[in-house]
Amino acid sequence: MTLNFLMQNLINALQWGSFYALIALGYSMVYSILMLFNFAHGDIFMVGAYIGLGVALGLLSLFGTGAAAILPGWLLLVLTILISMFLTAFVGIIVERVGYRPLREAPRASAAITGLMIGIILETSNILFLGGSRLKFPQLIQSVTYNIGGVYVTNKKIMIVLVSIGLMLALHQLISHTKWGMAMRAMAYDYVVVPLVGVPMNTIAAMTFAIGSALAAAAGILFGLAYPVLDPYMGVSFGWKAFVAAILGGRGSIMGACIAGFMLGFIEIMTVPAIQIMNRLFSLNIGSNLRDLIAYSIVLVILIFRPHGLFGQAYSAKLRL
Amino acid sequence: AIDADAADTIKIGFNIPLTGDNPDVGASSKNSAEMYLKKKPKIEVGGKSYDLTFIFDDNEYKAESAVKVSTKLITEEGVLGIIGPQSSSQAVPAGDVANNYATPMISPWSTNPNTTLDRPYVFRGCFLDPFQGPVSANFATDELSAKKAAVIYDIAADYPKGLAEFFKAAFEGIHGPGSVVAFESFTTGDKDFSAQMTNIMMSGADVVFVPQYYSEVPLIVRAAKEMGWTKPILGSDSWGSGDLMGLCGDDCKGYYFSTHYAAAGAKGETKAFIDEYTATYGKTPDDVAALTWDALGLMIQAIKNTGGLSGDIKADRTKVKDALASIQNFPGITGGMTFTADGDPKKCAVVVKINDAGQFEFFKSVCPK
Amino acid sequence: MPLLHVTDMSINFGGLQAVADYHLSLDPGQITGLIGPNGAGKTTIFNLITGIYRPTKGSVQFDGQEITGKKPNETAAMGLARTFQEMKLWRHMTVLEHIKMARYSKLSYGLLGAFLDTPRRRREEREATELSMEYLKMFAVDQFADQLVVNLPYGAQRRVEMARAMVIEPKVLLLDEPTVGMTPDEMMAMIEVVRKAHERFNLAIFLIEHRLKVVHELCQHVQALVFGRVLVEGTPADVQNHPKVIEAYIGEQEVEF
Amino acid sequence: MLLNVENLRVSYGKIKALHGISFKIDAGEIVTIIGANGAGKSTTLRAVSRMVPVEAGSVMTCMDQDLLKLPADKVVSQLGITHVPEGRRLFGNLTVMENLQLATFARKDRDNIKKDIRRVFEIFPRLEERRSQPSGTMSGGEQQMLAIGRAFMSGRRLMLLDEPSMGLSPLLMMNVFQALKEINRQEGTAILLVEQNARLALKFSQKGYVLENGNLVLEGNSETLINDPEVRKAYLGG
Amino acid sequence: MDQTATLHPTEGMFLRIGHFFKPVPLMGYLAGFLVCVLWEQMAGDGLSAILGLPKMPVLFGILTIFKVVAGVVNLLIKGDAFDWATLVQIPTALVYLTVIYLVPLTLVCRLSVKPANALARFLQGFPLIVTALVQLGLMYAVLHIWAGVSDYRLITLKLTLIAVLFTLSLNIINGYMGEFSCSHPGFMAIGAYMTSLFTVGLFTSDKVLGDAVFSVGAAYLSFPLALIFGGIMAALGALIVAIPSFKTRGDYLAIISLAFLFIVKSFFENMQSLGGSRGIGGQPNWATLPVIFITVAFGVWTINNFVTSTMGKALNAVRDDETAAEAMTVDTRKTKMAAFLFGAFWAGVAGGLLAHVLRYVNPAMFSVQKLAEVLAMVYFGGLNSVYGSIVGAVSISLLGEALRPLEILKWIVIPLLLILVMVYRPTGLIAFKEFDVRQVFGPKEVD
Ligand SMILES: Nc1ncnc2c1ncn2[C@@H]1O[C@H](COP(=O)(O)OP(=O)(O)OP(=O)(O)O)[C@@H](O)[C@H]1O
Ligand SMILES: Nc1ncnc2c1ncn2[C@@H]1O[C@H](COP(=O)(O)OP(=O)(O)OP(=O)(O)O)[C@@H](O)[C@H]1O
Ligand SMILES: CC(C)C[C@H](N)C(=O)O
Ligand SMILES: [Mg+2]
Ligand SMILES: [Mg+2]
Repeated sequence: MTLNFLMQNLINALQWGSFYALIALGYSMVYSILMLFNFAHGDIFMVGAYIGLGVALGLLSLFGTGAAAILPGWLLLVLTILISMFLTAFVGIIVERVGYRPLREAPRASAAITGLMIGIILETSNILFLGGSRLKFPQLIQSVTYNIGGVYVTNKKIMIVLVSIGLMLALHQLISHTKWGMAMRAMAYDYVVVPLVGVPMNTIAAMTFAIGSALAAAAGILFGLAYPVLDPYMGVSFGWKAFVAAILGGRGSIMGACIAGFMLGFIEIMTVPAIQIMNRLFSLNIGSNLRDLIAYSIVLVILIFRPHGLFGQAYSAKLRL
Repeated sequence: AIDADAADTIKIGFNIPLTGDNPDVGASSKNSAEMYLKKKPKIEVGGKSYDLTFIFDDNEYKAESAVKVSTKLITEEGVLGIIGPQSSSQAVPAGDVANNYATPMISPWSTNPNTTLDRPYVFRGCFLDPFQGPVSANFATDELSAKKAAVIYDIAADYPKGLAEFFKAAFEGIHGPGSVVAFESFTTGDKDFSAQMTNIMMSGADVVFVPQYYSEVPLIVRAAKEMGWTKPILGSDSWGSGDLMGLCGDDCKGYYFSTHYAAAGAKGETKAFIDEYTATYGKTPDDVAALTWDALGLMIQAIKNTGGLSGDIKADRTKVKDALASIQNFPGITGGMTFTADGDPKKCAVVVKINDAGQFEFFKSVCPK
Repeated sequence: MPLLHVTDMSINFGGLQAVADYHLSLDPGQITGLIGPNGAGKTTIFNLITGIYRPTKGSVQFDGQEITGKKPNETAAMGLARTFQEMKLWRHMTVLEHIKMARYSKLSYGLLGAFLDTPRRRREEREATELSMEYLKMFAVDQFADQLVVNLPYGAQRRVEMARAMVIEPKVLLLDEPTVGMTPDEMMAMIEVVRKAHERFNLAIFLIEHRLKVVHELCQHVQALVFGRVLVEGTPADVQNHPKVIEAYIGEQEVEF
Repeated sequence: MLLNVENLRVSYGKIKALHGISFKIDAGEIVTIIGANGAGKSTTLRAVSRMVPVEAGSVMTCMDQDLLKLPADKVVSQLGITHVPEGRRLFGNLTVMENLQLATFARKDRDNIKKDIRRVFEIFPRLEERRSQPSGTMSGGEQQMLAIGRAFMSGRRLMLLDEPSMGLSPLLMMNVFQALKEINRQEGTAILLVEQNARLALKFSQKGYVLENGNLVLEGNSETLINDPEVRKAYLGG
Repeated sequence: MDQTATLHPTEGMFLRIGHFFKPVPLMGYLAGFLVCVLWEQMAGDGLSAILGLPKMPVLFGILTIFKVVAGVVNLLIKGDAFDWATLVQIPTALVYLTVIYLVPLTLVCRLSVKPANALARFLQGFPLIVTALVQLGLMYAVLHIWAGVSDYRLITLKLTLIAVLFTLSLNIINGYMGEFSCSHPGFMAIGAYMTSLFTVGLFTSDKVLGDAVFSVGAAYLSFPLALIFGGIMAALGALIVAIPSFKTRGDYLAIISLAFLFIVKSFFENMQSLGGSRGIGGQPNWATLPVIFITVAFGVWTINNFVTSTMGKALNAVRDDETAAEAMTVDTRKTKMAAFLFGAFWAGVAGGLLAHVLRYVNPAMFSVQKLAEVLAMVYFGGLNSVYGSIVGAVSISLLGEALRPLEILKWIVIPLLLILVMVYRPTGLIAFKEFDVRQVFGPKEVD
């Protein structure tokens, strides 16, 4: 049983981790550029999922479902993702404009507070407009379960993992090898002098938020496919944990954020079977409910031994207070 | 006693979650209450006519807030009695406040024993988990012929955790220790249940018991299916609220859960309530709505039974409590109710099956001995 | 036995040998200068002596005690005070608070005193204030006592930094380019301040400077550092005229533009 | 005329830093501003590069374009006015090469970029050695070279230099000034130089202004200024 | 230059009001408020009846006003029925506020300037403790009478006082030391649980913790011990964050502290012997107003002592430049340790009080939501400032209550307000202001 059992859990961990990774990527984006905790990011993820829901429903009603379908499911999905990414990017731009740009000179913590507050406003607006009930995310593509030697994998899981790895690579490329990426990193270090080398600072900041939010939208939709119950607070605890991943990876490190995201998912999922195995081996009786306790103790220990995260540089940006 | 009208008004407070993690529950309660008010804006007590006033206060689905709201309703708004909170995590602490201030409180939906225990002023409108647990265990044994069961529940929430434990005790009572082969937990807000379901799959259980809220059920059911689970799933009364079928779709069809009443195929008063509610709000009333309706009915009945109010709110509250305690066979839409000494009604549980049309179809009724 | 005695000190950063086999002996009341091109490792030597970095090799002795590996606050409390090249001041603190802070190691009222406002604490705080005011006067910045340092003119900020180091009552003062960014006037004033402090406390001073005039005015002994190694040392005049120093550091004076 | 500034007023909140100063720079000219600490020299440069807002009534034009209509990054990319700020302000997390490349962010002439980077490395060979070192770990002098190189990359009609000699060893200081002179000669780049080392600045420049407490009190030919007894007394150390 | 000439008319008004109240010492305000609350106790009910208010306004009429506003809002967005007659309650609530509070307060404050200053000056002749006790006693009297009118006021006041202590204890770390610590609700949880363990476990019979160990009549006298125990346990827990802070700063420390919060929460959820997620209820009713008032006053006093001492200022030095602090003999490890443990101690005490006010604790109370709340209080009020924390905690607590009638809209209004404050005062309302006890209690000398 053990091999199957482990493989199955590994696959579960991969899917779960890919969401942390995707959201952590968005965090890391904004974070590495403005050195800000964008605490609204989790809620932008929520907004992205809802926008995705709206777009998907719209497309479904336009192009039909079932036998009357004009477009195949996968095309609808791709369209939904692209349109929602585009729309959510604007949400990000607005959030930057309203909540962050006025605070560029302020202590970072103040901006963190604004982020938190914008998050609350997004959640509340959602309840105001949609009434707070859970909504179901439509299943654009047929779910197919493959049984590979007793290990169950769905087509969606595979897709989700591939998409997040793809996005991570693309983003890494953008950040480390393009002028835009350099400008973003430069801004993280010392935003004041960025204009002095001819870089339009506000454009870069807006771009960053736009990309980060678009990523959140993609994550939101994939999330909707995997866990089709949306609620206004879905971004909160998820957001905080992705935030942990973003920093754990090492601030400003896109790869790091992504890997840490996978790792966090891995730790969270694998503690359950690990406890099972321990119990069986040593005939103990530890509950799998200790998951958070164990997972975050691991995070804590990692940070104690790697004080700059997994892939973080040791340079210290000037803390603004 | 200040306002000229105040003497002719009876105020009832609602301590419900309008924001926070479960606004649906608050909305259903509020809907139900408003419907009641529209229908019966005045009541006769001891030959005198009173206006009913309802005060809805938001407990944000937080224990801390529930305490504040109870205090506010009692000391500030001067309510005669309180309906709510719905969830045990709020009802347990809020019950303490109500009891300390000697104000009658009915929690429509809290199934945790501690809510009313040693609190003469606190009542509830539903059965208790020590009852529901065995009902489910028996059902799994008798109807689903299960010999080994698995449970997946939220360790961080009062209700699922309590019920899971009662189920486990009852099931192991029948099939012997170790017959609950997987007892898997998660934490509020979790969305991924694949690790737990993997374990359950490997455990060889014949049935999974899922005492979870309607918002988590679809995800759990789905995770089960994705892991190749084909055996039955059994739920609890929390399934019957909110928009379970809207969220779960086909995935949930064919499963069973124990609950307070079955909307599909209801008759009489219950049907009248369901029809009116559906006409007003465009959706079938869920359990909270029905239970809130009954709790309100109980409260009003008790007020009437006092035979007349003195105008001294403190004395009146005690009178209402006494009247509540001695109510016999109140004809609620979710069943007849008589309170035990603890303030718990003896009520039957209903087991419903989710049929292929997605309706909650009456399957069986289990009454306490 | 010299007051500050460094032998064979080296450090690497990654592959870079920033300081190699460095040695120094500084007697009480002596002023020694350290010059050298940018990136030669001068500041690094300060960081090594004060304990910010730990040398990969070699030892530092102060007042007859081995201090290699001690933490900066410990070396400072022993009497090894310094200033910083880029002037590290505390943005949100007043001038007086700056100076008092340097009395930290001399306070004995402890945390309990801090929490409970004991008489002992009141006495010690009062004494620290009085002493600090004295030092502020000495460095001619007493009129700014209650202002935030960021609002002070540049020269005054430099003097505050120096006063802060002095109130530790050090035996050795390490100055990292104390006149950088100063006008000639201010530079002359700074030279006077350093000289006064030196005379009054018989202070040993170790000084990094790029302005040769300052070195000339103050130092009896100079080391020229290139690529982490001492190239030449001796009197200021000797060092300054040494062909190797000219080649690596001073250059052909007065280039025509 | 390249740059024309009239009645420039700047204040930081309640603190008035510049009280309406006027000056001119011609194409290819080297101009210096000397003054005590806090006189407002850096503020003047910041105003020209649009890093600080100026008060109403100030006039700044560059080749008949209104500078005040442009945001800071356009001043660099459209007009070629670059600013080497006080304390260098490099992007310490970027490597030497990245710092240089970033400076070409708004440039359209791809082909010339490589050539320009070569030029920078010719002027400062030390930078080429350290091309992939994060600039934050370099010594002060190395950073100063890179700061100038970075400015060179982003535009070279007018370079605003804020105390480039600060903290440099004498030899390096000479090198830097020689390099600047070369850039000025070869590219026709005009330079507005702010320096504490007034003697050096005046020797290096053709025209000078003296700034005191936010007012320009003296202007003229650098040679005349260097011999002016007042200037000698106040700024050249007797 | 004439300063007022350039001022906006309303600004001029504020200036004049400020000027009017300038010579009033704390003593004067206390006298004023004392008169107000006594006056309210006498005439409040009657006046509300005359004004046609349904009840005496509890929170200075704000609650009454927002109830009406909420009615209008619901009418506008949901078309709910709205009783237009209640509109009149807005002006009447304001009249009530004016008659009961504003007018007497203004009069008494102004009239008492001379005697109050004289008294304050007289008291200054004695040791600080005397004047402090007198004025704190007066303050307590005011609060006691104010809260005596309604239990809702009382619980609001109690929770507000606890919020003050909690906020201030976080300000030590986030404001004075400049770290972004997210672990505070965790410290509070430890305090709340441990204090409850002490009181419920030892002195009451409880389903979770079993029979009483001691059944002493004067058991409530042990409450201070219980609080201290809770505080110390919280401080011990804080070691887990304090020790990594030697090497780690900024964002990474923020994550460590956040992980700590998750760990603590998960720990209590899993401690079946402490009730697990169900929590512990039935704490004895020992957290009365005087107990809370004394504890919070003592807490504020020690925290203020700490941050004004050179030992405490070392926190600022570490925050602004750690290298410089070390070079100036500051023992940064000791400083960080002190800040974390001391802050956690008071957070723990605040938790102990909270548990005994609510008479219930469960792990869900100490979630990231609580974190957001206390962070908001700290940053809204102002960093590095005792005043700021008091203002932040009081205003957000009261606002939270006063805006209750707005229901869900409350969660749009409060965040918007906070964003505005952050935009216009990025370090908070009253940041970097020293709280000089002598000056606060002393006379106001105005020429
Ligand atoms: N923490 C570090 N990591 C890597 N390299 C370092 C570090 N600190 C200094 N260096 C390198 O060590 C060399 C010496 O630096 P140092 O700051 O001591 O020079 P300096 O002599 O003080 O120069 P300057 O006169 O410009 O201040 C430089 O090449 C610098 O890049
Ligand atoms: N960011 C700022 N905020 C407030 N005041 C400032 C700021 N920057 C400069 N000032 C003030 O403006 C005035 C002019 O400063 P500026 O930096 O332009 O002087 P400077 O001549 O460049 O001096 P230095 O030689 O020290 O660089 C000074 O009084 C200074 O205190
Ligand atoms: C389903 C829940 C909202 C109510 C549940 N019976 C409880 O006690 O918490
Ligand atoms: Mg140096
Ligand atoms: Mg300057």
